[in-house]
Amino acid sequence: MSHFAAQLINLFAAVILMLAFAMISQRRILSLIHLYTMQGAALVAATAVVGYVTHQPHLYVSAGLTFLLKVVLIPLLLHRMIERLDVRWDVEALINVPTTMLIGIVLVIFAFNLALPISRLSASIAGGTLGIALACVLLSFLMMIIRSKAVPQVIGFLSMENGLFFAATSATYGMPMVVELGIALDVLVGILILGVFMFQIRERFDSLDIRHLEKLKES
Amino acid sequence: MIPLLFVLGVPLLGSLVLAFTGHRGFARDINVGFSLATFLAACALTVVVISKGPLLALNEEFFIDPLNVFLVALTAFVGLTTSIFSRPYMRVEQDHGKMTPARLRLYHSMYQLFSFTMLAALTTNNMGILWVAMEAATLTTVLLVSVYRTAASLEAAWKYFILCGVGIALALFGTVLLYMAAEKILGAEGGALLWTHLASVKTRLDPNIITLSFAFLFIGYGTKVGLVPLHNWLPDAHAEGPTPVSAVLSGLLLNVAMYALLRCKVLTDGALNNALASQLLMGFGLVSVVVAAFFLSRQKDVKRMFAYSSIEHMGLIAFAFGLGGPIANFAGLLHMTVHSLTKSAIFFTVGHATQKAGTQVMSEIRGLIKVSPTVGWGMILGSLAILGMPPFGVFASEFLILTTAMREQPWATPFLLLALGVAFASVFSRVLPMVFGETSVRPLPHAPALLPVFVHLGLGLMLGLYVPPYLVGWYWQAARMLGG
Amino acid sequence: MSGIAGLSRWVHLDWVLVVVAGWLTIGGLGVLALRRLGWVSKVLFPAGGVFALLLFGVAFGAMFSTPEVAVLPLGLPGLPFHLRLDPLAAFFLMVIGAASAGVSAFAAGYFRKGEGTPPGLLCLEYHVFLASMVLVVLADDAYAFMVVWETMALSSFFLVIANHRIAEIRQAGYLYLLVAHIGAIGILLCFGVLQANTGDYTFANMRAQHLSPFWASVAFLLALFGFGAKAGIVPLHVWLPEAHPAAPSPVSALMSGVMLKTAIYGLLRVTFDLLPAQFWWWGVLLLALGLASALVGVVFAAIQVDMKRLLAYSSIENIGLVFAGIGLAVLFAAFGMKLMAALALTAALYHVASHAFFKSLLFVGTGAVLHATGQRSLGKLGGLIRYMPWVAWLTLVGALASAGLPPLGGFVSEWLLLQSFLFTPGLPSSFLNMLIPVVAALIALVSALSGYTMVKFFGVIFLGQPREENLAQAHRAGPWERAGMVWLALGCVALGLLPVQFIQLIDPVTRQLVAAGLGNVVAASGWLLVPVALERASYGPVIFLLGLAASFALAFMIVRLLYHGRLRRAAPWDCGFPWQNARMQDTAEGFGMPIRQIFEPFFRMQRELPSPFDLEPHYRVVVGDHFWHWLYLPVAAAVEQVSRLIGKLQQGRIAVYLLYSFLTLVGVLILVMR
Amino acid sequence: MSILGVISQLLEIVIALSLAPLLIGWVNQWRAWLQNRSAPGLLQPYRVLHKLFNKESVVAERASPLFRGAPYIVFSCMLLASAIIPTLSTDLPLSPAADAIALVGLFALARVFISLAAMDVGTAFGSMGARREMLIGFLAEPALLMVLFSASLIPKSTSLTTIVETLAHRDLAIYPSLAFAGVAFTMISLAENARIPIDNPTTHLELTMIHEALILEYSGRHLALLEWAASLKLFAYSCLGISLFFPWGVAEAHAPLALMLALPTLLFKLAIGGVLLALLETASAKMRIFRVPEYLGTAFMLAVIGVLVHILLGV
Repeated sequence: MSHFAAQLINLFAAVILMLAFAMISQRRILSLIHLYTMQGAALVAATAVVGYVTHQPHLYVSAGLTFLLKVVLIPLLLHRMIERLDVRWDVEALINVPTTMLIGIVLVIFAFNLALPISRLSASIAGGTLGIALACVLLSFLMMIIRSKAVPQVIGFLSMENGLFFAATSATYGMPMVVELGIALDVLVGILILGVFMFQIRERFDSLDIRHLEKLKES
Repeated sequence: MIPLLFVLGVPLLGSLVLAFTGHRGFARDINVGFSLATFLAACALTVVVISKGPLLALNEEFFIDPLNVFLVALTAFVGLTTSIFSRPYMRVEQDHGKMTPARLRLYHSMYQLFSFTMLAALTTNNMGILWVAMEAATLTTVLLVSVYRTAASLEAAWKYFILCGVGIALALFGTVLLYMAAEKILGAEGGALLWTHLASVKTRLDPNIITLSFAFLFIGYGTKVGLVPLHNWLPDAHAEGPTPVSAVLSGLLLNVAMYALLRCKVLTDGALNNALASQLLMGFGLVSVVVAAFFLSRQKDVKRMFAYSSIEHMGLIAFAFGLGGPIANFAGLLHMTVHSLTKSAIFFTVGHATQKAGTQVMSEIRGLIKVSPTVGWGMILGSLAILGMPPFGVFASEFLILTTAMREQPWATPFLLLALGVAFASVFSRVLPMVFGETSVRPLPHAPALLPVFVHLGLGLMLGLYVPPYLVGWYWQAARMLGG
Repeated sequence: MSGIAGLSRWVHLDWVLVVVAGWLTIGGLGVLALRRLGWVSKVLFPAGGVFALLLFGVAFGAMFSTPEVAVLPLGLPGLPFHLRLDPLAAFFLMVIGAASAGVSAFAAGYFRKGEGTPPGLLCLEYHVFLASMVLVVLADDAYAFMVVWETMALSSFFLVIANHRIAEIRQAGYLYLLVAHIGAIGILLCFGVLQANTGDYTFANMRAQHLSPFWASVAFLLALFGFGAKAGIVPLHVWLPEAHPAAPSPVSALMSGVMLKTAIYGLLRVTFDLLPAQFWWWGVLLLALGLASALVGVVFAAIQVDMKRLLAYSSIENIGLVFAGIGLAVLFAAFGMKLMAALALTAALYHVASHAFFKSLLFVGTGAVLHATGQRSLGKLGGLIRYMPWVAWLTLVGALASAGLPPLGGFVSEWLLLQSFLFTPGLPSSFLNMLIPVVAALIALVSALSGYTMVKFFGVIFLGQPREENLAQAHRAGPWERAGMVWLALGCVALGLLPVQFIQLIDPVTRQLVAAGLGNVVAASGWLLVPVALERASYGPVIFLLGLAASFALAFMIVRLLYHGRLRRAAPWDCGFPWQNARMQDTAEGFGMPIRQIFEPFFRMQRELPSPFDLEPHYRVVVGDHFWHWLYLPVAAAVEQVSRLIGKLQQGRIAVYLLYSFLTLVGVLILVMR
Repeated sequence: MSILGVISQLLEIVIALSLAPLLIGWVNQWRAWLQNRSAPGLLQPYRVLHKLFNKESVVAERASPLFRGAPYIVFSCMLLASAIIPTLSTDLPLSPAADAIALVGLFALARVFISLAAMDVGTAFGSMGARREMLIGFLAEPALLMVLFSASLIPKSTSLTTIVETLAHRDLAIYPSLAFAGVAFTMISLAENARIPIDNPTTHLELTMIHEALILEYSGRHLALLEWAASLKLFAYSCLGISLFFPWGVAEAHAPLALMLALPTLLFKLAIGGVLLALLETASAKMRIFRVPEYLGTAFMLAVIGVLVHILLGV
């Protein structure tokens, strides 16, 4: 049973990782948001399964919270935002896709190697997931680096948060409740502030290309 | 217990109140009032801790020991003086039309919220909450930095947000790993993230996980500390925000981040009995000192320059804690104190100076001493103090750090010598003409609040010549707790 | 311990502290009366002078008493300020007290018109400066030493930029404080080595440590760097001729006459007192640096056209001589030749004392001239002996002493120094024996050159015809100024005439440092100065002076008795060219020309020679210092270069910043996962 | 000090005072003969001094007391110098007061004062002369010091009497260092006494004169004193050279007979020296002022080499 569950969790983990890759390669903001939503969904599912296996009710709560936040609220906000700012098309990335993919693969291997010693002695049902979570974090990081517009950067930031959540749930059956709440609050506030910012940036520079934000420098 | 509630409650309440009344004329005074109340509460808390020893409260969610109680007191104090300083400053900004009522509301309310988050971060016993508070502090300061809504301030705030957000996220990963390591021993109940519990079992934590987790925590909180090369947000954020914010950023937030780092270092040292944490701190500290010194030598904007000086000093502090040993730890704590006092004092004078001159470009600020001698003397003395001139306190800690390093890590001293020399040359060559010589600046309608400046400098001077015994007690206990 | 119970039980140290406290109080009073010039100059400065005299007396008493210690409740936790008054300290206290007494008296008359900074503030800085110098000498732990050392630098810096409206003065002050600070860091690291990781910074503990030769040498080199930077040793001297002239004259006097000596003190303290043993190559290094400084100093002094700069360079020269003496002492001490070491050390200390007097005297003299005429450039002075005779004659005393002429103070130290050189053959290393005579020759050359310089200095300022019309209005120096100068001049004369007595004063110091002294030998032969033995060398300044006076009188008698005293005043002979005017006298440049020619390689000259055809020909020569171009500018350029490179790290792109974080993360992960 | 010492001291002073002008006269006579001119009388210098003393002295209006005092100071310096140089006896009460270094200092003192006096009136020539005098001085002084050093290294003493005693009364030893020192000393004393090839004592051609330019403003008794001082200086230098390099016949302490003998010996040696000086002056031509540094630098180097040689051979 738990064996099956473990496989299930590993499956979700794989899905999340795959979505992260998809995000890197994806160019259209709209579909980026969709991918992000899916990732959130997968995360929710994973959390729920873990909760079911380990009989930990507070994981259900956390799953619900995540659902609200990452599957409903944030995607909604993002959709609103891009409609208001009408930035649907985002073609330019700083590095072309294949290269990015290669780097991504290297990162995944690196992450797995890092997590290996830990996974080996991790008592939790799906030890391998930590490596995947780490890989997600690194991939989202990469995405933030290579995207030259504000919105994708933010999405990268959020998916990084997803990776973290996944690590928290899969590796440790979730953080203590109070922490979870705090984190969720922070994320929410953060995304709100980011939204406000993007409007302001937009009205200042009438573009969301963060290459406008390169005035402050040493030279 | 009760004072603790006040320490945390007063600023929270203040932020609520000011969120509505922050634009009124009396808001400035309310701001000061709340800060004063916080400071008094902090003093009470300090007294309690000194008399009764470390304090656990609210089913162990909060923990006050010598290490953080003096930071709490310091934070409350600088918060108070900064609020005093910001009264005339904000009035002038209003006159110049840079602050609309809405922004004033935001500013005042966020100012209180910011001090709340810092105090929470300092007093909490829960590594998770510590992370939450740090993130919250980031968010509030992002709003404070961007309060002018100018292009530059937006850019600065954006960079600040993204870089620190990412950094903090990594710190969260580290925290998760820490929890993962802890729950094997402490069980999945809430206790597993409480620092006191962790510290009690730190030797049994799994080294592999802790190593990985410290790496992430180091990068995460190190970003907030402003260690090179994670520092890039810092000069922008300092230079573009309102000066009171620069003062608290340099004087307090960096300290809090360093505090978080120290808490993690203690656990890590306990878990893996090797010098990993120390080496990381020492290496990054040294790099920060040197690089920041060279950055200093090419600054044109006064606030930016002193921001880099903050990076340099944070590097020095990190180096000191990396050195370890009772003397170096003591020196590091002392340096945290005097740096935040002196640096905030400098920012006060800089704030007045820039308002007088109407620019932050140093080459256009001349002969302050002629227009208002007090500001001029404040700036020159402050700069000399921050550059490590006795008898100011910064020198005391630098003395201890350098002399210890000379025998512990001789290889590092040439770099320190070089860096300190370059820093002195750069900063002093710019401050001197700003203060002396023929003047270009005009007096202001509102008298500047220079009491904070000279109180801070006076305290810095005192710490250079005479450290009160109870303070010494704190420092020594704290140093011991850091595993001296 | 200093018992503060009943004046009877007060020891010398307590009185010294009283002096310090007094000075600080005076400074405070000055701040209270910020702009009341009369009160500050006519009451506070004389009071400071009185305290200086008190200090002089106390230190004199302390020379022969056992070391006294005290602990002030200041400083770091576990490290209060330790103070110690031993012969070495007492000697330098004497110098400080004596010199500053004269300077303070002069200053009372000097600050008549405000010099940018309000007089009250000047008074504060001035007296803090004095107090910090005293404490430097007293300090007995590293922290106290560093604090007062830097306070000294800081207060003198503010004094230097007293007239901060002038950009050059600000620049000079900046350079000064920069070099001082970097040097201070060097000293700090030296203490870091000396405390040998015990965490105990008292000098007592440092004395107890036994350092390995390597660490001892490191400590010595760091100390040499730090104190050399303060003393203005080549190549760290460039700040000195900028900063000393920039200050108000009494301050220049203190800086050149007294503050430089604190650097000497520090070097002696570290080399002989704190370090267990000396190595011979330290001595060679000191000798080489000392001679280089002496030569560079005097050669540059000879070509200066600004009277205060001239004196500043001559300070470099004198400090160089002192260093040479110390180097010789180290050499002897390293080879265990105690008595010779004592001789060399005595010479050095004697020169310290006499330089303190004559250099302060000369500087305040230039101060009086500056006030009377408003001119600093030698090219615009001349003939002042007729308008300000007091200043002229007193300055002459200083000039002769500085030129190292018998029977004045400068000569005695030079004499002792040469004596100690003469006795060197007998060192175990033949290479050193070959080195010594060359060194002696150089020292002789330097002293002769200083004679040249002083003739130029005095002659161009005070003799000849006034080179400007307004000089005729030059007013005489006031009573305070005269009093100060008289005191200092008396010092020069006394040092010249009573070497035996003064060497007996120095004796305890040398006994403390090299465990040998000349006191007994010298005392044995009465008024005659006999360092070793009568048949080896002897010098009797008093007899010398009497001989001169006698033959003077004799000549006078002969002339007046056998002949007459008729005298007729007439116009000077114009060599048949009746249109001679003041401009035809030798200018300062002209007087320096031979030196410029002979020592050409020392200078970096840019000439502007007029072509024979242009109608208003003008000649210009700018003389620069090689060290500036070879050492300082390259360093500055290197820093500039590096910072430009580092600046490229941060060119504003958030993606790049994120990349930094990312790479750092990956790097650290790889690092920790090894 | 013995009574004999006092006597010999006084004797020395008297002899110096009285014979110095004679030496000048002697040298001038020989120069004249060598340049086959008809020579002035041997006593000519005395007549000149007498005449000058009788004249009233004319002083520039601007002149300060320094100007009038300088001749006396210079004169007394030279007198003291010739008093402490052991020519007749090595038992001189005054000589402990000033050793070799002090002797150099004494000459320097005189030089400084005469130069200052020359600058006092403020004529173009006065200051020019002062500069040139000091130029020669700062090169000659260390050289002379080195010469004395190489001599004083032999007995390890700077006291002139000890040196002379050792040189005179130790069984004859050859000191190669003294050879160098001797040459250097000759060159120096030519320069110091304003002799050809450095300076021409008889010239008044403005651009070439050095010593004459210094005393251009002096007249009457002041000039007389200066001339007398100059002759004393020459006398002192000659005596110094003699007692360093040909010291034989100088009386030791408590040897009245030797003292009796010492005087004729000295006179004989002085006579020879004078002739040699005249010869040198006739044989050589005056050099340009700008070549003086090279000349004196050579002397300086020779003297230093002398010292080095002494240490090298370790004699």
